[in-house]
Amino acid sequence: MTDAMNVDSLYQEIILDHYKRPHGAGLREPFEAEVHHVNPTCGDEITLRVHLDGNTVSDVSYAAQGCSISQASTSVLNDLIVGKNVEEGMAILDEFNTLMHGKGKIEPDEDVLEDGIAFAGVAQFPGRIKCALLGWMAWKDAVSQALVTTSSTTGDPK
Amino acid sequence: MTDAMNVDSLYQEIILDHYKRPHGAGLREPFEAEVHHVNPTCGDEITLRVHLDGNTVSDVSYAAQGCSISQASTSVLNDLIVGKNVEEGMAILDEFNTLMHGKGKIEPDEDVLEDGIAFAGVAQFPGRIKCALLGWMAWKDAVSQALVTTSSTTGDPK
Amino acid sequence: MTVVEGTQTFDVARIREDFPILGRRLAGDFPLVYLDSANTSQKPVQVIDAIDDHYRQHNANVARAMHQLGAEASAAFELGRDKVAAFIGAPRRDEVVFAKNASEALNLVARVLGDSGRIGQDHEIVITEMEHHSNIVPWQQLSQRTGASLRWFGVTDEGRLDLDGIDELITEQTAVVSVTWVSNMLGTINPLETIIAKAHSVGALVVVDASQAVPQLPVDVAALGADFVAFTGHKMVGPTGIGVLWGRYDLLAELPPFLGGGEMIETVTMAQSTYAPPPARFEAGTPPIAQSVGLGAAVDYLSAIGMDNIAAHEQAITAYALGALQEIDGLRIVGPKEAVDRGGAISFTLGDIHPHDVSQLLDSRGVAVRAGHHCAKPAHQRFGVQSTTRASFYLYTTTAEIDLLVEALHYTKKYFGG
Amino acid sequence: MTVVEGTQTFDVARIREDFPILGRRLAGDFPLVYLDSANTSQKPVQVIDAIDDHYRQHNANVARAMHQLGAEASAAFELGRDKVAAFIGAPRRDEVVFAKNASEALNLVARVLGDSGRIGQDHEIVITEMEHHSNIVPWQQLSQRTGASLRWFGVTDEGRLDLDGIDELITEQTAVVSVTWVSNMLGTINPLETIIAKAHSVGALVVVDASQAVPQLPVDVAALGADFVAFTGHKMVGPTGIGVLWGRYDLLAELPPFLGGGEMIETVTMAQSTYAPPPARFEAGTPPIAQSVGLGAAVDYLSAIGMDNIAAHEQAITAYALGALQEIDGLRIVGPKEAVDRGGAISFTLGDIHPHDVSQLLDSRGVAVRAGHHCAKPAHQRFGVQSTTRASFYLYTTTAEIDLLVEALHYTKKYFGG
Ligand SMILES: Cc1ncc(COP(=O)(O)O)c(C=O)c1O
Ligand SMILES: Cc1ncc(COP(=O)(O)O)c(C=O)c1O
Repeated sequence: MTDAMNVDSLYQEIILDHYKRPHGAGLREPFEAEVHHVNPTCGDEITLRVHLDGNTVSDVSYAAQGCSISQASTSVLNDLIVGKNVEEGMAILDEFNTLMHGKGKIEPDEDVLEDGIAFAGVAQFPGRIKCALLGWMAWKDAVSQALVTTSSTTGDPK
Repeated sequence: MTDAMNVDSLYQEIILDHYKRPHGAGLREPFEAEVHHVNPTCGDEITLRVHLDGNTVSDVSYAAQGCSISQASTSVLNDLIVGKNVEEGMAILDEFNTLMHGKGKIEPDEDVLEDGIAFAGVAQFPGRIKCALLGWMAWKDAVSQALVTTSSTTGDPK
Repeated sequence: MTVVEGTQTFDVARIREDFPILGRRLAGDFPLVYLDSANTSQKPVQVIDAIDDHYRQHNANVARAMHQLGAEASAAFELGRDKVAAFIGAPRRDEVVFAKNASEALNLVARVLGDSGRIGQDHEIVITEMEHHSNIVPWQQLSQRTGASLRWFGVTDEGRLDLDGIDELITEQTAVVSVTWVSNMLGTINPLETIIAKAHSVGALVVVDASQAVPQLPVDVAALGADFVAFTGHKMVGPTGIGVLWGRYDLLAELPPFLGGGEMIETVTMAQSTYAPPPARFEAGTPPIAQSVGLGAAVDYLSAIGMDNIAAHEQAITAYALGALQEIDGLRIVGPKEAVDRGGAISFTLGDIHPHDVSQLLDSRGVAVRAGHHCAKPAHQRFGVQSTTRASFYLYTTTAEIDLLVEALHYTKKYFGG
Repeated sequence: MTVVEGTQTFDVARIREDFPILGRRLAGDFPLVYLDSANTSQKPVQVIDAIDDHYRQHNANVARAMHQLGAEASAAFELGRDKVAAFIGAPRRDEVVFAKNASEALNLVARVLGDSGRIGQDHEIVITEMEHHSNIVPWQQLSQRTGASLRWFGVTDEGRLDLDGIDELITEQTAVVSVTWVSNMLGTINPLETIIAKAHSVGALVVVDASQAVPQLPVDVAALGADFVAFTGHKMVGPTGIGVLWGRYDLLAELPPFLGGGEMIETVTMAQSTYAPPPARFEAGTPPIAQSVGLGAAVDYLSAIGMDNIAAHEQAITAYALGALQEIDGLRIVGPKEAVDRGGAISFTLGDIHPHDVSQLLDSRGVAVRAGHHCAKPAHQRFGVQSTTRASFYLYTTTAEIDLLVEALHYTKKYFGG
């Protein structure tokens, strides 16, 4: 395990770029659901909003306090998810989640994860997996809530 | 430690004799205090009464359920204490207590402890010290209560 | 004897080599005959070495530490949880809560059920007369705190639960039924299926004290269907200082925390806190890290031998011992006399020789048994005895050791002129 | 440097040889630089071997077992209590209650004070803003259960307790004051004397969280004069799975039990139970036996070196580190900046590099520190930070390790382009 733990495999250039210039940061209107998630270990926090347009995720906006990994991964999430429909988004989340728990043994699919493949190295740092997933878990939670809201308004979210 | 742990040094003839024919067993009247003590480890129990005549312990009566060591030691207590005054009784208790906690390194004083010297071997069996002291602790408790009772009746127990 | 020892699958002599203490000689140069495993089990080198290695090479605090040692310690600690979860067939690893022992696990359930408001003065709590004090006192305390009444199953003359009145005992008022799987005193294995079905039919929760079951029987908590199951590491060749509460996830997720402190929180301000999901919610403070590593090694050890084999060995040894003991004049077994639905704890009286004296004489021959009430005073009272002598067995117990026990009991009788 | 290392009385190089883990090499073949001792300490062979030997040769359950192994295990377990009692200057050995960690010890006090009826809705509980969550959440829970209100001391900009309002804070309504001796985040050593005198003058009880004090300072609970003192084994070169609550005997003797079960009872019937005197009353179930043996070995180890020497070393290392760290541009220490009334935990921020990233970079050079809120969210909030990086020291820490820390921090800054 220790051999593979090269810090440069964690802090890929792409990650540091997203960290310094996060895509889609800030809280915007309109939104159907807003959630607040905390990483209990370190206290990192994120407030995240989801705006659905029918079944399409038309915006994911957020305000976060956190480390490079959590900030960058939420930025990548914004890139990947906005404009997709909910099922596609969930599939991407699954792919990202699997990569994170793959202990560094999974080859990421660049077609699906795009910049997200830079997070492959995180899987070798168990202490940082929660950081990488903070925004994604918040999104999952928010989108579930948004589906309930919109379905109760429209009768059918699809 | 293990070398000295000969079971015959525990079960002295004198102890087995007292066990089979305990002196002063049974609950009698009159009495100024009655206590009930339990050895929480094994559940052994004793009910013990003290009758004071002024400052003299004129009776110690008891009903006990317990092992050979606890039964024999209460029988010896009855021999040693009845007829003595409270201070003398407490001094004997101290002597017996010291012997029990002496880890087998204390030479008992036969003039004070009489048959009680047979318990010297118990000190090497830490699990049995509580057995040997059950009746004695009950007596100490009872006599303290009896002193309060008689002092509140007579104004001065001495 | 060949049934028990030296078979292909279960080689007691081979197993004994793993337990350094079994090579000990005691006073008078008697070899140790350890027949007190229901009290605590001995530990194989595999467990001792796992703990040793953890402290020497991987020690760090868990969860909170992100450095390499912290990652190693966290992984090792959580691997212990994975192993325990798999060992008992827990549907989810986060249903396994680490406590300090079985007693704390049982108290945890009683406290949080009370704190949750699920138990009030109109409710009833049902236990049994054969419980260990650790499954009596917490419910008495809960009953005192909430006003709920405490009721219990009686025990038959053979030492079985008396189920005759079950329909009067477990009713719509019953909020919780807490019962031991295997009695540590009588040895009885209880018909949990019947009790769980009845309890669930009236909407009551079921807590199972599996302290004597998990060490001896293949356990599948999902198949069992109880709501909570408690057991303790030191009785299953694991270390002291760790116990387990398994609970159904949806229940755990609903219940309030027990102890407050580090690791069980989500966020804390001076005025108020929110709490982490299970199992962290119930694990305040630094957990038993090295102990989880040790318990993980313990379940690995037991699994490698096979719980079916261990149960079969226990059954065979118990049958052998029940037979041999009952040949001793004046020896009276308190509990089922046949090795049917029965664990390996055998409590008995020997004429009117006090159990302290019996155990002392046995000890003088190297035979270690327990004397007293075995933390089951009500069960003793039920049988009109204040204390008993108890022999109990485990995977390393041999029939030769039972023979030594019998021999030492004859010696004891002679010693006290019986 | 010669002040700290290699003096006659205190030879760090010699001490380091006792700690096998300090010889470890990590990823990239960097030697371990363990600067996370406030989180948990490393263990010397003396402690590891004591535990090992206990399991190999003397393992049995305690109190209840009367055989030779039982006597050995009981003596070893109770000897651990004797040693801890002597180590902290407890007037009586039976004032030392074993818990599973400091968190349980603090919860125990909060629960039994509540259960005893001593705390009601007219009362106030006083804590401080610099407490560890384990000394906040139990009092929040107590306040919720009883209706008592929770109040707290604030913290000054320098990271000291703000005692200005002490007369308004601790009043006739105050039932209990619970305060940390040494902050695990700020490093502050608090003026307990003042607080205890004030609390006692209004009849309030005082609980001291000594989790960071007992490992580092000579402690004499009798001289201190508090009513309860809690600490934890794993931070004082002892094992995980054991904590200590010291309490004044007369108080312990008055308080109701906490957990119910084996060992804490006097007698049990199905309907009700009576309880043993302290410490047994508060130790339900099989206690942390091997852990008491390990903790006993730990206090022997610390005593042999001398707590005065350990405190002096901590002081010297802390002074050295405070000096060296403050030379780093952009590094901001949260807590007292001079080694006066200060323990050895130093929390800091480094420019706007997140503590996770700082600690990750340090870890890549073998330097193990902690990043996060260190279970002290309110103290972080007070200083307007969500998390910090913390370096903390112990008797085995060298100035050379501080130099490596500083070097690694410079590397970190460069890495993140700072
Ligand atoms: C000041 C303080 N109090 C309490 C605790 C809790 O100790 P434990 O985790 O062993 O319960 C700690 C350590 O984490 C601490 O530093
Ligand atoms: C049936 C039963 N329940 C509970 C316990 C308590 O276990 P522990 O002492 O580890 O808390 C025991 C063992 O003493 C037991 O045999």
